[in-house]
Amino acid sequence: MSWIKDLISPKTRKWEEFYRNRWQHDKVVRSTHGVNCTGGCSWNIHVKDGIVVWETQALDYPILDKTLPPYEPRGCQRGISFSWYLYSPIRVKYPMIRGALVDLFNAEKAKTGDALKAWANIQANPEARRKYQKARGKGGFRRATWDEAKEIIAASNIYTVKKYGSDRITGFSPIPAMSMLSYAAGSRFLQLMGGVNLSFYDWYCDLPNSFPEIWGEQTDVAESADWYNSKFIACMGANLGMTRTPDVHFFAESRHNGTKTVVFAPDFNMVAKYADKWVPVHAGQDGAFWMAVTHVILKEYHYDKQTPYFIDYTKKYTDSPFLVEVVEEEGKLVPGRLLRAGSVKKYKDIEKGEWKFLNIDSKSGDLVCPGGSSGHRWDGKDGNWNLKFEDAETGKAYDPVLTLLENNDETLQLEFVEYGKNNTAQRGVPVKHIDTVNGKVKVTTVYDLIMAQYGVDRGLGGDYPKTYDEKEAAYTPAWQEILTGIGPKTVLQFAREWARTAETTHGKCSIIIGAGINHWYHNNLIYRAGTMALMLTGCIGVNGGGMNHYVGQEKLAPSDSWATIMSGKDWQKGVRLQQAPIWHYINSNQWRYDGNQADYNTVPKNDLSSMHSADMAVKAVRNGWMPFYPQYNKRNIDIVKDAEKAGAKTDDEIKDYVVGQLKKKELVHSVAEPDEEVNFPRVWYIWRGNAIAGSAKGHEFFLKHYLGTHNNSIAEEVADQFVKDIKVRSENPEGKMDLIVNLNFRMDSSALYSDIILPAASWYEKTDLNSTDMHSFIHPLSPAIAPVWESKSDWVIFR
Amino acid sequence: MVNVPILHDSAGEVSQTEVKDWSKGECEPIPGKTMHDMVIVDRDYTKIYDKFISLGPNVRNGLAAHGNGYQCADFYEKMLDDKDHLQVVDGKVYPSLCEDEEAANAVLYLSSLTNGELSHRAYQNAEKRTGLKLADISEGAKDVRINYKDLQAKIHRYNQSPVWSGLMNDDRAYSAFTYNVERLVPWRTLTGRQHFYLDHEGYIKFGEHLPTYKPSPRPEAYGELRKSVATGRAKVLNVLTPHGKWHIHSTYGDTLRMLTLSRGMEPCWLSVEDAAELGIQDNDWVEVFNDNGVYSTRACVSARIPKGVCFVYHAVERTYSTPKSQIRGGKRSGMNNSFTRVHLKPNLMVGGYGQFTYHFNYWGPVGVNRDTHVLVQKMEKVEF
Amino acid sequence: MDIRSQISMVFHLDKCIGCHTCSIACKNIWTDRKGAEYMWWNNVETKPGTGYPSKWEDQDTYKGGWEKKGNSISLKGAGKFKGMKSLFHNSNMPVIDDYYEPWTYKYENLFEAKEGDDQPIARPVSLITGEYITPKSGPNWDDDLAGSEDYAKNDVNFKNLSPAEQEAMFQLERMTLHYLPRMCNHCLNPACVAACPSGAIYKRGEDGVVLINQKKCRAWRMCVTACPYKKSYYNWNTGKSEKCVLCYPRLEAGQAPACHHSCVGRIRYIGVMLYDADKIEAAAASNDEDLVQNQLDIYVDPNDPRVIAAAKENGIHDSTIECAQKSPVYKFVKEWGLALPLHPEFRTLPNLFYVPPLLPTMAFVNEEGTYETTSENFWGAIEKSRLPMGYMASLFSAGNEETIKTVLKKLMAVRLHRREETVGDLPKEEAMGAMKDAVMDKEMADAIFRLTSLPLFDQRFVIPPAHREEAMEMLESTADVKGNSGFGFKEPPVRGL
Amino acid sequence: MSNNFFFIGLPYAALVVLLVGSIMRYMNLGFKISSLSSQFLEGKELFYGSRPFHWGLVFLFFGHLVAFLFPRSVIAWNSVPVRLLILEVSALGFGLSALFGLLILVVRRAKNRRLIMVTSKMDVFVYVILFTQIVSGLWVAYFVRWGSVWFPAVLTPYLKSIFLFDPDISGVAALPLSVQIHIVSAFTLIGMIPFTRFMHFLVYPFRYFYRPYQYVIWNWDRKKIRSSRKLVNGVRSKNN
Repeated sequence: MSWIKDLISPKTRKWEEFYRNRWQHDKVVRSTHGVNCTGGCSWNIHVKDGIVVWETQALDYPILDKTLPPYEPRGCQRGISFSWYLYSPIRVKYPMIRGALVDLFNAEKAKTGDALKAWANIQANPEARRKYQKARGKGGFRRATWDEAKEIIAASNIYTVKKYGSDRITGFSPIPAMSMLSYAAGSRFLQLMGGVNLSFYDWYCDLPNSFPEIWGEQTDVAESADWYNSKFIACMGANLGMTRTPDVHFFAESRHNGTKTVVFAPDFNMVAKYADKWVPVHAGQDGAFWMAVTHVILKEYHYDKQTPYFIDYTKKYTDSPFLVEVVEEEGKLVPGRLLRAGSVKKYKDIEKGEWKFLNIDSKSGDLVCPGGSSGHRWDGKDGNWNLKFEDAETGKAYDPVLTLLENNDETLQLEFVEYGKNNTAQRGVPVKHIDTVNGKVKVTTVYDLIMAQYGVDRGLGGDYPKTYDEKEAAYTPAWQEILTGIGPKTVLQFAREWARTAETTHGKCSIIIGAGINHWYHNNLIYRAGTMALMLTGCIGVNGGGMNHYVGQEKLAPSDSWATIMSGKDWQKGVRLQQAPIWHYINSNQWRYDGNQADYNTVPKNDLSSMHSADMAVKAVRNGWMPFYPQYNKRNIDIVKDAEKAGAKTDDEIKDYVVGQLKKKELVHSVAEPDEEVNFPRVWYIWRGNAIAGSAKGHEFFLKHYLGTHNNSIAEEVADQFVKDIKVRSENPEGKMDLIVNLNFRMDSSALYSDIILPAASWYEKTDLNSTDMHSFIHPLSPAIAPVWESKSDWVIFR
Repeated sequence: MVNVPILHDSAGEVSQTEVKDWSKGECEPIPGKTMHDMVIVDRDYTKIYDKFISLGPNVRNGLAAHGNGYQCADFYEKMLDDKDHLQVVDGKVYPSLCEDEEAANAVLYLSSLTNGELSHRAYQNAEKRTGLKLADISEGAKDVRINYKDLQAKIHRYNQSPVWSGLMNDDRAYSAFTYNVERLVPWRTLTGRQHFYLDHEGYIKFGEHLPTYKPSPRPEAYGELRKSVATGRAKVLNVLTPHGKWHIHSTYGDTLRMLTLSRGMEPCWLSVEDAAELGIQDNDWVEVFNDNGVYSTRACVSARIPKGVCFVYHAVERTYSTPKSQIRGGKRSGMNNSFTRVHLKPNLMVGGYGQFTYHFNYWGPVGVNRDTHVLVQKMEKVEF
Repeated sequence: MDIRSQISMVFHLDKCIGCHTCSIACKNIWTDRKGAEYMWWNNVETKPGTGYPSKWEDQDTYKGGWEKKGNSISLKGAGKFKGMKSLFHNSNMPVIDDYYEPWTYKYENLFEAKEGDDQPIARPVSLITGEYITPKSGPNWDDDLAGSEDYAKNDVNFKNLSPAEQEAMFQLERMTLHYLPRMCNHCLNPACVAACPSGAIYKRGEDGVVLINQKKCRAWRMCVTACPYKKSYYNWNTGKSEKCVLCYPRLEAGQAPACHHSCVGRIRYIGVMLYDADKIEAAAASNDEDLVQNQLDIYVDPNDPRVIAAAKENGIHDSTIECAQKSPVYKFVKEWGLALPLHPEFRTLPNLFYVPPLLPTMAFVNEEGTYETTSENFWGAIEKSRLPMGYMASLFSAGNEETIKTVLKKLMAVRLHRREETVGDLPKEEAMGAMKDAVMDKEMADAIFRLTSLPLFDQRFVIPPAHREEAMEMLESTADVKGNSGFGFKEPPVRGL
Repeated sequence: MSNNFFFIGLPYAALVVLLVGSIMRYMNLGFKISSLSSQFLEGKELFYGSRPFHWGLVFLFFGHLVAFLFPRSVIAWNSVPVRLLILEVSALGFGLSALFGLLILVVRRAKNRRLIMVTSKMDVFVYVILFTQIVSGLWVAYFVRWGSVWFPAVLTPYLKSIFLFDPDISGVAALPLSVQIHIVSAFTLIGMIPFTRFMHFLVYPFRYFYRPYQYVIWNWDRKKIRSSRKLVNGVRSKNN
């Protein structure tokens, strides 16, 4: 018998239509997913018989540089599951209102015949208020009509504006880039009404504070195709396989193009699998590893060998050559402020002299004032805000001195503190004497301070480590071992390979970093530690280099036009954009459970560093550092009316009046008295996000203090021992919010705990735009089908 | 009256050289300088709808982002030529934003990223500010106009624009700050350079002026385990809540697909050593709790997890598979944010100085949560 | 020579993310319905682990695949007499609990719950019985578990490792995991076809896709037993077995199968292989150590004039031969020798080939008791890769470790060559030596690099035209088909009485 | 009258329905022909039910068939009492085996929720008819003994008469009620074949034993040039 039996029978195979029929569909529409995943993937939505049946990835990405892998296909296991939601039993199909509330409202409305009065009566009756607040999250939803839902919402808005002011109406929606029009819809509505937008990037802990610190930039990172250009990738706190699923192929593909990959993660995770080396640093201790890496780089590639590329780069693009005053504090010499151009004779009359800074020219030894500083940006003159090696005031070319090592007036022993093992060291720093209008000052360069801070012994005397093996001396490879659990040899090999690659390729080493790092209390320091290694090896601003932070889909590409539309600035100035972490910390009363940060934050002792965070927030609001809405313990319109009554005519006079009231403490910032009823936030719109659960740091406190429903917290109040400025009321208010409105396509935890749920169109049912950090395309969200059941797009709902 | 903090990319960057508090009498309160500013706004509550659906006239004054601006009045006028997409407010005509697609097209038409002429103008402006030659970057793309239908038809790469710091000429991959490095455009910082040294007075006082290392807050000082009492064998673990494989935050986590491919819920991952110590087997029910709250789930025991930490991939929904807590009196147990509480890092609130100035989502303390510690113990009784 | 054409696949495991997008692409289109909900025609497993269905690789239990009998082979657990005598009850057949009981949630409760004193909840309920259940297993239950007592320790591939090697897989310094996406192998010697009493399972002549005729299947379920990969599934609702159809409706339209299309790690390749069907029986009956090589020998060079002539003789379409010449699979499998079959010892001659993964370098504990990961050379030696060579050999080469080493050396040589080209910071002899060692020149290294790193969609998927018109012509006028296509009434796949 | 109905009408109706019904079902509803195995949902108890049940029935079926086809041989075999006893006892044994199996199958199906979900009304009917058939068979075997002796004498002629379209029911009309029930239930069973899972024994895969292992199906013969006018099913183009 032969092995194979052949049969020619098209009839036998006619059954194959069984599966062929399934594949047939009626149309394919391009859309994407408005979810904060950073993927920003283009999808083909397949429609059959008038319903969405499945989705497949689009393939028509433009090819970038031919030497780069293409973007296709993009889209992960989560995205490809989205069509499940459309017709699933968790879909919100109709407006829903909590029964306890709707009963009260209808009863009051029947009594008064007026929605606004009905709402006012409910709010005036503590028992009634308590009744529906306690029911939050506990079932009892009723299907409502759009008209019923809108009536209650409108009544609550008008009531709040009239009684307390519009800044008691708040909205939370995260990450506009994922569906920017839907975001803009609610925010335009709120801002035109005088309401408040809560920020999200910082609240989600996605904002890397080190970016503003180092670059004055919220976040700016490489698109994922650029990973491929990198020749050495250190990945930390970012589980690329999990969270950059459509991008990780660039990482894998770069390996086969000769790139080395090192993954830092406490656990062996999806991306560790891709690593050439997996370095399981103790959770949260990555900063120590990088401090040691930079120690080695500075010693071997900046001092022992002055790598030309590194030195040039550092000089040109960093603040290294800028002069810093050495000051005396409690008998010790420490680094102080940058030397201001306006403080030396040569530049004392220049515009904004206190915001311009100084270098020393290596040829002449003279002080120079390079352009590009914030003083140059805001001095009203054009043309001198640049990085040219030119004295912006005189136009003369110069070459900055990076270190005073060879040209100094003396070496001083400055004090440096290492917080890890709590060691204080006196280390020699080269210093020059400069004559200023305030007398002689001693200065050094930022570069010299960095060398001293990292403990690079350049023969200046003091407590410098002599070898890499010194365990107590900051920041040697041996020092980091106990903190990270990683041996010093690993640090050494890493640092040398890193520097060698950067030197050979002129900066093609990169760090991919994410939430795993950014969510630590000291995230900014850990980021800075890694960024130092990048900057010192010239890896920033280079293809294949970069501090590539991906946490949250923050890049709203067309932000210039969008920002105006979302904030209603096309009609009016003055927007209320609130820093959410402070807002929640204060309003959800979490500050009352917080001890003094000085007890868990490692800080030197002084007036500022010993403040409770709540007091710091009050200070920040007063000083104009941070916003806070509600603004005052009085309706804003009434304040203006009072000012006018008092004779104020112009805007400036009104402002003067307010300043006077504040000084006299007749008027108090809401942030300073958050527990007074007049300062409660009242109405909360939540759309495109899971504000009560998924993103609610301190969720149980939200349930308690915002919602007034059951919670499982047993936390103890401790703040009253520490706070000085913020007023602590003896009772701790619960259930501050009058109404919570949630726009949603699914019954998530926030919807479950809201008073009113409005059925929102999903991502295959509306028109919108989407952009991301991960690539340079803008994708549409498109209505493959009309919004299902009674749902509507966010734009239409807020309209 | 709208309070406005001192803003980034504004002259407010050069307002406070030192930390002084007017409320303590250390200086005079000067709006916009030593304290926040105030803006007086006229708001007609009967016109909100009309304004919502039409694009207001202030667009004529130009648009900007990240300190880079351009004029676009002519494009605004052109929008008014499109008679099919107009709104009338108080007898005046405005471009319509009534429909979703009109809003989409307004964004695309007026953005330097999708309108090449506007990108070019933005670079020309940057040339003026910096005294550098920059407008050549956008020269070739002046004719680009991308609208919503274009995006549906095919995938478009957007223009480069000074709003963003990467150069994208010649199909080059976007990498941040290449514009600064290659074109010598300053960073928007105090010195215009990348900062090693942060000399804000607040930073010096908090000891973060130089790059440094600071240890994570210790759980006893953090104070989230003061009142919690274990009722069985329990252990204090550092709970990490990384992004998970089966959800994007909480979305998708409740889909049948993701729940089927995972374990039907978000488990608590434990190391083999810790699990053994606690008498917990893979798939046992456990409670993860501290003073803030409790999350009840099942254990996932694996050698890939190091000792001393446990993982609960965020963000859990409390809508499915969550039993009642045994440790907190039998009410429905919460989710991963139940054991978190906000701790703000104060030096991230400083402002009024260079890059340390407020902008929405740009500056301020962040909602950290990695330093959270919990007790983990086996759950003997499971009730829904 | 009996030359036939076969659609074959390569999965580059070094690039696999383990994301399961492939699995869901498939599920959405093919198995999102009653009776099929537990089926994952395409699934992804974490290795080490027990997989889905649990311990599917253990043929002592499931008796799948073929066994060598002298110069020939016979089915291990199914077959003519063995199969027929267990028709009334098949002891080797997995039951649903070996997979998992599919479940959903009472989501409605969140909407419908009356106001109460606690939060309502959506509890899991069985998709079969509708009763409350607590899921205890799933299609991916040991996902990312790696070193775990309950799963990894029961990995069948551990059986040839020494106890020390096994223990090492649970130490932080040495542990690892990688992913294994699996689907039907559309084998050259399919055990399911051989085991089907009804003759419902067949290979398609033109492309080798293995299908279960849904009209002819009688639920004897011998395919479920016979398939050693457990990629034939019984639909408990319709009473029909089903399996991966390689998305033939998409293939016929020139599209890649949904799982391939959606592979966001870009690990997948598809292409035509020409093979000599006369060699099947002998190759399948090879000794274990020769299995891989003898299977590879079945595939013939599509550029060889004799092969082309023989192919034409067998009526293989010119367009198919052209595709075979461009086949990325041929390059990976034959030209470069980088891709290997999964468990060749099952002797079904699978057509899905895997490039084994390079894994992180092993680490060690230093004298201070802390973790060190350093290496003498830039990337670390292959021998010091975290996964024991024996484990990999158990998966891909029927235990032949040399085969695995050769592949990994080649992968590393390509990396070294590219490092030399793009950076040049390593000693020149390192790259040259590695290439020499891997018997590879620069052209080949570049070609491997390009197809690994830079391929565009149509380079990864070279799909032969289906020439459906020729098939239609047999039964009705193609012009009629054009006009009639899609008209008529469709029957839902409802269970018989 | 009722005898005519039960022993003439019913058998013919059953046979016609069997013939026409199963052919039609096979041709038109191929998808719905399946043994509808439930081993996948429950495998352990099935072992104790299915095997004795099926093997019991298989032997009984062939026993009846042999008795029908070769009545003389059976009679000859039975001429020795020991042989008769062996035959009768083993038949009883198979009957008991089938009953035992069926009871397990029924209990298994009734108590297992998964199986209830895949149990149709026709399945219940199948159980009832099988139960009737087996119990009546056992009843006959015990109370109307030596069936293998009287079957060739009484039933074979009756069945033969049916198949020869010359029905003679005189013999069966005189049989005890239990035997009549057994016969009626048998024909009912036959008639129900096209409408129940009984279909599966009509498609028993005998061909499997003599086909090669690998099975390849082509849509067309590529070596031949085909005339578009010569369609396989003889249908010509209606268009153009």
